[in-house]
Amino acid sequence: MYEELFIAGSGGQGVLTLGKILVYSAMEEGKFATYYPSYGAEVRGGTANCMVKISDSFIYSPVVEEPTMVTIMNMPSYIKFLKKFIPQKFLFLNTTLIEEKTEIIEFLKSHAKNLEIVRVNATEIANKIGTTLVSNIVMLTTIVKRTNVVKIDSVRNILSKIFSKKTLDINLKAIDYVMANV
Amino acid sequence: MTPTKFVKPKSLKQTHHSYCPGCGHGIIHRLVAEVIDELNIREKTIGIAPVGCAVFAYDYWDFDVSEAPHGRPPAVATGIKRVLPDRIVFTYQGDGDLAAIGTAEIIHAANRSENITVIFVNNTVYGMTSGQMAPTTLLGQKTLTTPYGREANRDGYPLKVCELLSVLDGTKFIARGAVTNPKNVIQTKSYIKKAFIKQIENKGFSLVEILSMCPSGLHMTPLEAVKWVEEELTKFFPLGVYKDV
Amino acid sequence: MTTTTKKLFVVKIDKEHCKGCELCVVNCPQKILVLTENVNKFGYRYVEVIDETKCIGCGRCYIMCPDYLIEIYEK
Amino acid sequence: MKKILQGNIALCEGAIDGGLDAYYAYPITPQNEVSAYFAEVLPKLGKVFLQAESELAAINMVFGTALTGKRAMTTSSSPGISLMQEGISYLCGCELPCVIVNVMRGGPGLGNISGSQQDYFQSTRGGGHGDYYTIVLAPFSVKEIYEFAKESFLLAEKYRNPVLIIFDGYLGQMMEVFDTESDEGKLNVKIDEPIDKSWVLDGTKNRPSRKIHSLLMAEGELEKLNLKLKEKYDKIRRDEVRVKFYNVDDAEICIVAYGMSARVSLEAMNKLRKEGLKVGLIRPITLWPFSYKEIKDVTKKAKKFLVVEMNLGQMIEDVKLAVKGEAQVYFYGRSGGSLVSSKEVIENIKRIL
Repeated sequence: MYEELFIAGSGGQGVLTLGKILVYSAMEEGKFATYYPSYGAEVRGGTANCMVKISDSFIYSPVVEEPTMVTIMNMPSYIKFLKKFIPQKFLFLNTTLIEEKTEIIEFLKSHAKNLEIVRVNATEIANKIGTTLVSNIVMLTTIVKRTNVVKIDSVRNILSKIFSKKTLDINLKAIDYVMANV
Repeated sequence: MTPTKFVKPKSLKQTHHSYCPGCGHGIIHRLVAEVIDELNIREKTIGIAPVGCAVFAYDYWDFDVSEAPHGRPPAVATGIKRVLPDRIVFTYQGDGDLAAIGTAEIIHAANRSENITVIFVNNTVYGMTSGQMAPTTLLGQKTLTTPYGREANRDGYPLKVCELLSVLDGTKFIARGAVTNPKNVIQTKSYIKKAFIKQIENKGFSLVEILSMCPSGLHMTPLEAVKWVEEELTKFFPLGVYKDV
Repeated sequence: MTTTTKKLFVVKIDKEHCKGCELCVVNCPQKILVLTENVNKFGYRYVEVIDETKCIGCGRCYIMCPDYLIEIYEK
Repeated sequence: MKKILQGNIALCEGAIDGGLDAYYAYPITPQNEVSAYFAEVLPKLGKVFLQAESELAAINMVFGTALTGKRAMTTSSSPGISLMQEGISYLCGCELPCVIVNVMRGGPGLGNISGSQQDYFQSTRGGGHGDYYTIVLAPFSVKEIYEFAKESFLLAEKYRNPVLIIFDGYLGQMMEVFDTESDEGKLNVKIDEPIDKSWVLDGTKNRPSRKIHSLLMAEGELEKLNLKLKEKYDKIRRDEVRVKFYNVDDAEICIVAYGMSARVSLEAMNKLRKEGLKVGLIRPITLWPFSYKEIKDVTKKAKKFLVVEMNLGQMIEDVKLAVKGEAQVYFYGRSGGSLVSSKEVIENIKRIL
């Protein structure tokens, strides 16, 4: 396998954490994985992003150029990144915060014939579960459920290692909800 | 024949120094050495020599001494003291080293209250490079680079280091002495001793500014230089203890 | 009654390295230090003691000598 | 054991495992994770962490700790390393061991905060004033960053000389899974004689006083030091060159690249090999001393070389010196913090062939 993921949103949406959980989970499964974040003054402007690569063999560059999957969590990122990072397989959109533009959808389809767009009401679902803070986990679970890029049990394992009990509970609740309902 | 207390301290090497006739550095070197001997700390003292006339201080003192880049002795001393906190670490700096190129280092070492002692020699002139203006040069004072006298609107004002550092919470002992006559020398020695004791007691940053003579840089005879420091310099840079907490 | 004997001091001056700055000369309360007309190997006129018996051992010459060339011993 | 670490954090862990005693630095992107990590961890280990007021102060604090024989390190990025050059020159002149890390960003001037390899000249030509060199290590993976940091203190102490570890911001920022138990990336520094510590300043108890200085005014003294340093540098040139070859035996064209450029070039090489093109890769690990002889040997078979860098042509000068006219040397580079892509490298190889 070889997947290149580009994940973008605002700093507060936990997109960097989302990426990190993915690479930790990949490591748990014995895979090669790299993670490369936006950093410094770059993240002050309202958008944060990270690049994740997961593979069965050594990964050369951590920088994503031809993503297989792109995840967009907010409107500024939707406008800013989709021209440059055109997903070849999946595009995940947080529809709570994104108002889709037909010209962007057409542009993407003309450049990626087999693209599947997965629309998730991530922020709203997170709010329903108890806090918008878990919108990244709602999105992550959707990605994992739809693509099997890593196993959901690996994600659960990693979360139990990095989160405190209280944070863990609400995040696991988010995973369970999405696995059952979305 | 029994030695009185007026014999050369152990912490000075037998070497003769190369300072000009009447230069205050020699007196100050000896005072530091005497204090170190009297406090019995020679075996654990590490000194930092500056860039300037005292650059060769490591050839004159008989304890461990290193050089440092111009202005950086407080940073070098910090690097020593942080890993060897039980050693006695001091810097010996001139007015150019401490108050011009090394202003950032001295202020931050003082503000961190690094537990070091600073011996700051102020003779208002850059001796080694042949007598240019120093940050502490008096208004109106003629130097190689202020041939018509220092002017405030062009060159700024003489920098008052003791006054400046005293307002920082990190400084624990700040005093200004002079080496112009026996009384001043004895007083200055007591300041130096107090400064080292502060360090021994882990109280934090201590500094002694010493008004000194640079007859060559001032273009005076040694005795004229003494008179000038006593009569002119001490007016602008009053002697005494500025802080002792 | 006890008789107090006057203490006698030896003033050792390293003339060869003296630079003739006179800081000792002007600070000697007994006025027994003078700058000679002779010069040492460096070409400096150097300081000598003219009447050691008058020395009171106050140490002011030692204190002021920038070249630490003066030492005082008790006889 | 598998582990995942950011390059900057691997550097910290390597330094700690290598016996770091004190760390001083001033913040600058893209290496701020290093200070943050050390600030939290070093005090718990009884080691020194201090945020300096400037890079000038930081390198001189390193100088102070190095004087005592303890293991000191500082890290920065390009503009900060420029400020440190004065101190590095003094460290070399005084023959003090320490480790300096440059997580390179784009320049000149304030440039940008993206990764680059624009400091090759500065790193390999001394950098400051005077006739000196620092040993320059260029890791290309998170594992190598860890291993190099760990062994760099030994290397520095062996020669009483600063060791510079340089890598671009991409390597510093990226996280990567690696195997902690593998021998991959180890420098295997050989210590033939016990490390000499008879010069350290730690108080003159039971021994004569010592002095450390680089000011040598007496006639001939400085030249004597320069010649002594040269002898040391010649020994380093003889014994410490490290370079890695990939498929060079039958290669008709060889890429020469280090750090992140080498990773990208490796990908390009593998893709081109699948197409049947005889491409090899030479990856210098020590940028100083440089692998002149080793590269010259490759010219027996390969007659074309492509130097790939994240600058507009710096290491290419050393490659040209190495091949001594026996092969043609081409260049491809991206500058200003841009990363070369494997696609671009492939295009350039095909253009040359």
